Amino acid sequence: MSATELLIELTLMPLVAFVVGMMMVLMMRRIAAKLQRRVGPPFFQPLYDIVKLHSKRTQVSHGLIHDIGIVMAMGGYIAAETLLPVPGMNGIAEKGGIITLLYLMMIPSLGLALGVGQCANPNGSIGIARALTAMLAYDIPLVIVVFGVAYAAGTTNLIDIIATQQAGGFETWGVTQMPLLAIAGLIAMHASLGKQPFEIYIAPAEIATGPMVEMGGKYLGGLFVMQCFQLYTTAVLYVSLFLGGGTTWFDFLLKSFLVLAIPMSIAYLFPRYRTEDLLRLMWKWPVMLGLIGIAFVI
Amino acid sequence: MSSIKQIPVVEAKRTNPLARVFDDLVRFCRSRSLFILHYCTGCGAIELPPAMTSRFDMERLGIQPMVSPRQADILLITGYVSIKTLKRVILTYEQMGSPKYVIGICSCTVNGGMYWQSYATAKKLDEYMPVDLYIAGCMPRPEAVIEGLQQLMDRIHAGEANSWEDYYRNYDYYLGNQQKLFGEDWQTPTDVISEAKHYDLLSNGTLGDHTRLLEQHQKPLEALEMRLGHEQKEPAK
Amino acid sequence: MSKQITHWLDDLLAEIEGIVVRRKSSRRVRVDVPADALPALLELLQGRAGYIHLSAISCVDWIKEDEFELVYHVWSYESHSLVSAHIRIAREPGVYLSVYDLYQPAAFFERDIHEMYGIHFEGSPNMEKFILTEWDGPPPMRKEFDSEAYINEHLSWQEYNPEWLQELVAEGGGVIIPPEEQRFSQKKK
Amino acid sequence: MRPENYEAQRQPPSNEFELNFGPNHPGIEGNYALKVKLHGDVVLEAQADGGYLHRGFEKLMEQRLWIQNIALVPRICVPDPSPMELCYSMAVEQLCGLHVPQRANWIRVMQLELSRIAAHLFTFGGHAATTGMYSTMYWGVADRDLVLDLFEEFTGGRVYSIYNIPGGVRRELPSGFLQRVSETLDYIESRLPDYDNLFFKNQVFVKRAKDVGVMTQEQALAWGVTGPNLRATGLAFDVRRDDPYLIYDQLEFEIPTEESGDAWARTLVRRHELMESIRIVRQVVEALPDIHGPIRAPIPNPLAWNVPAGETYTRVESSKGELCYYVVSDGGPKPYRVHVRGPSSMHAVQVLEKLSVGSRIEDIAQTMFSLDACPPEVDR
Amino acid sequence: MMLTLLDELLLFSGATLLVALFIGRGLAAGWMVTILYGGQLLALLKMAVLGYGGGTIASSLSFEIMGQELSWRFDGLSWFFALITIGSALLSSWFSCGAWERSYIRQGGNIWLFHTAMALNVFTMLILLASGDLLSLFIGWELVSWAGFLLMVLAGGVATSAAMRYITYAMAGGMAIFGGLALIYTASGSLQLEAVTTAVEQMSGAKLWLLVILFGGGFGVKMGLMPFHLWQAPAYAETPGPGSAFLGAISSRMGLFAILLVLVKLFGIVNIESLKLPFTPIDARDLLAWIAVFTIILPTFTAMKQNDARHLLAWHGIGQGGYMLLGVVVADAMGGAGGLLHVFNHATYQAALFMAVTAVIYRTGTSDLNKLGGLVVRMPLSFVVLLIGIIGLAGLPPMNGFVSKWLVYRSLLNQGMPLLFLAAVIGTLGTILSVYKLIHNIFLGQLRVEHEHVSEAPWSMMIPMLILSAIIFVTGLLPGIPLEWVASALQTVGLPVPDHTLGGIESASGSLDMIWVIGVLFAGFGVGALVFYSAGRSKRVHQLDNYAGGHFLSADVRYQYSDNFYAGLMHLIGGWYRGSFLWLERSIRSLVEFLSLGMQGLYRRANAEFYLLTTALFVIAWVVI
Repeated sequence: MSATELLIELTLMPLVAFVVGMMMVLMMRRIAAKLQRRVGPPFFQPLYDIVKLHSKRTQVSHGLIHDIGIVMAMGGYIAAETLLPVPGMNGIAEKGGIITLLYLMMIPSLGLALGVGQCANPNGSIGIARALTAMLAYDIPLVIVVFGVAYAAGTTNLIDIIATQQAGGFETWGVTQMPLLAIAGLIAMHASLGKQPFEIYIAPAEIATGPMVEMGGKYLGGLFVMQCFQLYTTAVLYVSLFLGGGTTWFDFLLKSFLVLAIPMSIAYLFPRYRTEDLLRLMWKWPVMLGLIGIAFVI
Repeated sequence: MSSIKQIPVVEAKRTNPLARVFDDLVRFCRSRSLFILHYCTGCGAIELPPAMTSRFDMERLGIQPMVSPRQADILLITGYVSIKTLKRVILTYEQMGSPKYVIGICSCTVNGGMYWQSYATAKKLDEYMPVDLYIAGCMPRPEAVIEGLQQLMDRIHAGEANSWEDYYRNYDYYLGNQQKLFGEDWQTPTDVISEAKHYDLLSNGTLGDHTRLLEQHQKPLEALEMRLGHEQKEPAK
Repeated sequence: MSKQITHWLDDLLAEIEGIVVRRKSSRRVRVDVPADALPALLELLQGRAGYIHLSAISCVDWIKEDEFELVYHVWSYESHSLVSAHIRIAREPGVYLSVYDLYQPAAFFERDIHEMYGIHFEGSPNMEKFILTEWDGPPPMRKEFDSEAYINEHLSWQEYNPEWLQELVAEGGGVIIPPEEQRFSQKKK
Repeated sequence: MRPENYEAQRQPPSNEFELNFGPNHPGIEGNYALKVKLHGDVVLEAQADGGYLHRGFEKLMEQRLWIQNIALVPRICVPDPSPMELCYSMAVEQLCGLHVPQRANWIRVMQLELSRIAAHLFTFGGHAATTGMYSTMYWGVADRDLVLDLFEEFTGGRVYSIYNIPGGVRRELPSGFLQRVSETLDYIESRLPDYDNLFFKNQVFVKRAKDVGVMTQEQALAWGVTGPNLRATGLAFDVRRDDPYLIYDQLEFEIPTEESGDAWARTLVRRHELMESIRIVRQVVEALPDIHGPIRAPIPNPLAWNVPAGETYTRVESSKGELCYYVVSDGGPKPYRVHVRGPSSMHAVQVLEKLSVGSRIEDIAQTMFSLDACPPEVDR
Repeated sequence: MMLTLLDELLLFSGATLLVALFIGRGLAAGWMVTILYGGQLLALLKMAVLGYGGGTIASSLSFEIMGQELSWRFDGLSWFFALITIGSALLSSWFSCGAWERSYIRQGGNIWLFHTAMALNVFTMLILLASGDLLSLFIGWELVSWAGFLLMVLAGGVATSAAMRYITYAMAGGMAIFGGLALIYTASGSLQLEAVTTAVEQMSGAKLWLLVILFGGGFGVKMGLMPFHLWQAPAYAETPGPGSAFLGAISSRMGLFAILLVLVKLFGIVNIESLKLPFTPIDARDLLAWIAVFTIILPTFTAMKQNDARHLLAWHGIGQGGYMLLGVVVADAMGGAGGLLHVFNHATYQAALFMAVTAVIYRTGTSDLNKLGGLVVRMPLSFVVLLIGIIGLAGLPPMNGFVSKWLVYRSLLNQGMPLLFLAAVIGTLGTILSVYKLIHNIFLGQLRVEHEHVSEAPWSMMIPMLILSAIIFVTGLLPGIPLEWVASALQTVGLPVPDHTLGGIESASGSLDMIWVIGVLFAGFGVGALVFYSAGRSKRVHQLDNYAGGHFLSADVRYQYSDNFYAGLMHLIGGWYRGSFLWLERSIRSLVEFLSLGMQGLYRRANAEFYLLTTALFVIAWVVI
């Protein structure tokens, strides 16, 4: 592959991720609206929000780290997108593999944690403490799942993982080969999205939206962008691990949206857990399912 | 009739058509995405949940409630503001990010409403902060609130909702009224004057007798800038 | 409520000296006692008659008599009746005993009366301001506090004089009353 | 008098930190504040801070005519204003010795119970929202709006109806109104299973709300807790039954209780009360067509109405608990003294402070909303 | 006699020690010692060929004691460890010169003893690393133990008791090693390294088990493996700043070196794997792996509860040791490389972290995490160093810790060890949590009023920290550099070597190229920054201009959320901190005390016949068994 092609891919992949991510945000808000018997926001609402937030005159900052945190939050995901193969574009997926991808996906939240930390707001700090705790909760089933998939495929290279799944059609998909892992992965994915009942770190009534408390203007805008990326990355990762990636853009996007619609439809029917209940849940069922799943794989 | 002189808005110098398109886009997005601050200052707040929830669903207009003043664009003063609340309202208003809009809901914000005799409520909201829009009524129905918000959206789109600039341009006037009510040593943590400088909105009305009084009384709360110097004095033992 | 209980309550209350009992309805009893007998009365009511619920403490400022009237409303969940014990204390210095040790809800009412009337309750757990923490005027509920004067001094009103009204006035119509006349018409009489 | 202090030289060396809940906080009902001192996420000390909604009602009422105050009183409690009007009207009626016609009493009961339904729907919504369950809030508030539509139709005001006046009610019911009332009740009743599934039987919610803000019956009695909060500790006390007013002694209704005294029990009591209120309104709807007569006793010229001197203490069961008015007249055109004892003056201050201590940061909001504390009642 | 390169190095090191010993009180002593460390480093670099697959360099020094030949030599493994030792000594010593030294003296510290102890530590460690047979290994081991004790005991007070605890453990460990040596000697009649191989061949399973336990336990004590980890954290934490940086960086890795040398190189992982635990499917290698994993998890989660920055870091030092052992025990190409690379990486970031914390202590006088906060605006460079350090410690890209942990994970994945993998990840997640607490409570959050006049640490402290940060980043970007040395060390101990490039690892089952990953990451940051900074200038505000539920914040109130930082987590796992190991330690101690009391009583009371009887009984028992 020529350097130009690679460069184009590396540029396109985050861009596509952002656009699709905005549509996912829209879908999320529309699903919420439907469940709450509302109309929901207009089609371009996520874009309006992001443009508006970036165009605010006041950009209140508590210091350089506050800025850098947002940059890291956006940049980490932009980098992560290039490791996530999509139909027709592999980016640098073979250079990193899935473990690196998982680690890169942590960088945004840790960057955000730094930024929030500098805001000197106890609400934000509590939010971050809870967010990290939630990460501890859902990453354990997630790594079990990733281990299982990578072990079954014999590689950590996402391109190969997708290729093995696509080899034999539906029968070789991860979800048919490793249904238990797929279920555990879905739960872990739901938790990683931070929606109810796992929404412990936003919790407006408890800690007044936690990490977002001092974020306004482009800072909040950065978080909105990050949310687009987050939804996209999570959904696409799941599709790549269990639903055989995508051969065409159409089925790829269809799978991604459908897979994301599952946690979204559940989320608005639940209150949030307490932190320890979340931990207990995540460490019990998905871990158990995942380990049994791995036992089948090995 | 506001007693503040309207400062003539200088026409934008940009003639680049692309820039105009961009400005228009920005204004459009601003008008289509409004975050309301979740602050129930008074009894009118009871009509906001209906306006936001399933029946009237403000989200279809791009209006969402937000918790922290940093995130919000609109400060809805829902009804009377007691003096204790007014302090918080001003604090919150100054913490909000510009462009910000204030909507006075309920008659009480216009003129004290039925609490005109009350020693505890402020009567005239626009003495203390610039108000973009009043929605009168006691209390206005959700439809009226939404109608008012739509008017505000139109004005934002037209680029007319600039009351927030007025706060910086006439800070002395607003500060004076605040000092009259809260006492001379009144100070919010936000340094409005330096912000006015930051936004290039410093004008004749920004500084005056009242800001001088503020400077006498205040403990300056300058931002804690990063300091690289090593040769500072040793930590106090 | 049977007659027996009524008599029993009357007998019980008769133990207090200087008491005047008036039965207003089957469930309402008004009791007037001297100020120093109130703790004993409340103790009696709470301990022996089951009046365990302090519904409210009301304060009335009888400025002409130069007295505060404190009314303790206590309710019995057993006999379903409410006793209102009235006492009067001197306006100056305005000090009375707290009944917090008998009734915990008294803490709020006494605190409230303290900031609204300036009556100090000895032994109340918290006499700090609650509602008027940022108020430096006199206790506002006292009759001598003139809130209208205070408002005139500190606050101002919107002038309502829209163009259409001006036009109307110019044509000889419309009704324009200056705000001060409009609002304080009662006072000027 | 200054709320802020920017001039400290040192900070306390302790490991505790302070967090301000409110006044601008979604975990606080209305404009109210709770200052908490925390260690980790456990509250060590909680201090309620009210007065943000203080308007000096009691002072204002002394300055206005008896009839003018009718417009003022509902504003004391925004989510549930009707009992305020009624309580004040009853006080004036007692002072004047006015005899209220039966039909007016029945209509008043209907208004009160509809108001209770609206308030309870709102409260569930609030409690649900504090736990992150926004769908219940969206539904609850939207369904409450239908009740407000009824209010609008027969009183003219969605929220503040100003419908009860001393002597009776302000106007006759519109034609076909009772039909619409029962339709709305049918609708709300048909929604209740949905609420149950979504909210009351939701295991996550039950887990969240159980054992939060627990008070025993002894504590509740000692702290002056009333209303649903008291009933949630197992004491079946209701002013409507035990100190009846209007025509409640002619109606059939149960007093639901729960034993555990926690946030869950309190919300569950409200949910059962909602059913009882629907039952009461149905009885009224059934009986009202047969009760004829005036809706208002004649009153003197309201602008020159000197209410005879005297004092009275009226009690009403509002949706939050025991609501009392102590009204003193010196025979003049204005009340000499009106003291409003809102139920929340106990719940939002002492009880909330006491229940918060030792609880966790995530439960403060739940405690407040499950107590259904209404700050304007406290601040007045 | 020709001086070999190793002789040069040892001489240099000895000279450093002498200089510190004799002119250590002088003003410029610190600088002089530092320069000499630099000289040692140069001498070591002259042996660089060792790091790139060279053979061994013997010392011309050798003895014969009691028929045992004592010799010293350097190979790839020794060189790798020596590089870390001297590098961390150089930077720690540099750090200690100047400002820190002055404040240390002002606070009544003995700077002479400090420099001497440091130099002694380095010297003894080099001797240990150079040991050419088991006896010299043992001698070096004891020397290192006592030298470490000297450094730990420096601060006095709490440090003394921590050091006493350390030396108790170390002596017990030394006894175990001595026992092991005796076993080997009886089996093969020699203490040369080759003797072990012969001994292993001759021995029965049970004896081999005993040997593994004795050596593993003995060396494990130094490494702080479970259950011998209790001494380490307080001992390292209470050592004066640069000392703890040095100790944290390398000291306990001597245990790993010895394990590599004896258990891996001489026993061979295969032999260890053949040792089955009776009645279970577990073999000795699994046992070691599980010990490693528990060493990762438990100390990491203990670290999370620490309220003192130094203790927190020291506990992490124990936990990270687990990764090294885990990688080595997995013993495939990636695992071995990961484990050894982690030694290097850990040394860099741990030293940087301890130095950053020491800088904070230097400026504020405390390392109590509840009494700090918001210092980023006053000590931004220290913040950057700490940030880079914790990213490395947490094993996140783009710092070097990521590479070594990635290797360990990959080896576990390749070998199909899900539980170990999971446990390793849990350790990493726990590390992330606990290091965020560290950086948040020191540098982020509310700046305390009394710290408003604090300033950045002086350059004499800053430069070594920045150098370390640069190393952390560069070896993260180009892990090929240290991997080359690691490869050489792996060859020495007979472990397979992974295919490595400058940017990482080549593998058919998924490779890693840090240059790309970091390149993309920074490109992402760049794009993010472009979006972010194109959106209008920020206005900085004071920390009291903050959302507090609409309230006014005041300067006299503490708003910093620091204590019990992960309260929600602790509601679940708080009850799991039972202090079982402390309990174990205490009960063993009281048992020993009780026994010794009993012995005292015996000595005081009993008569000669009794002694005779007991001795006879013991002898009979011994013979019978």
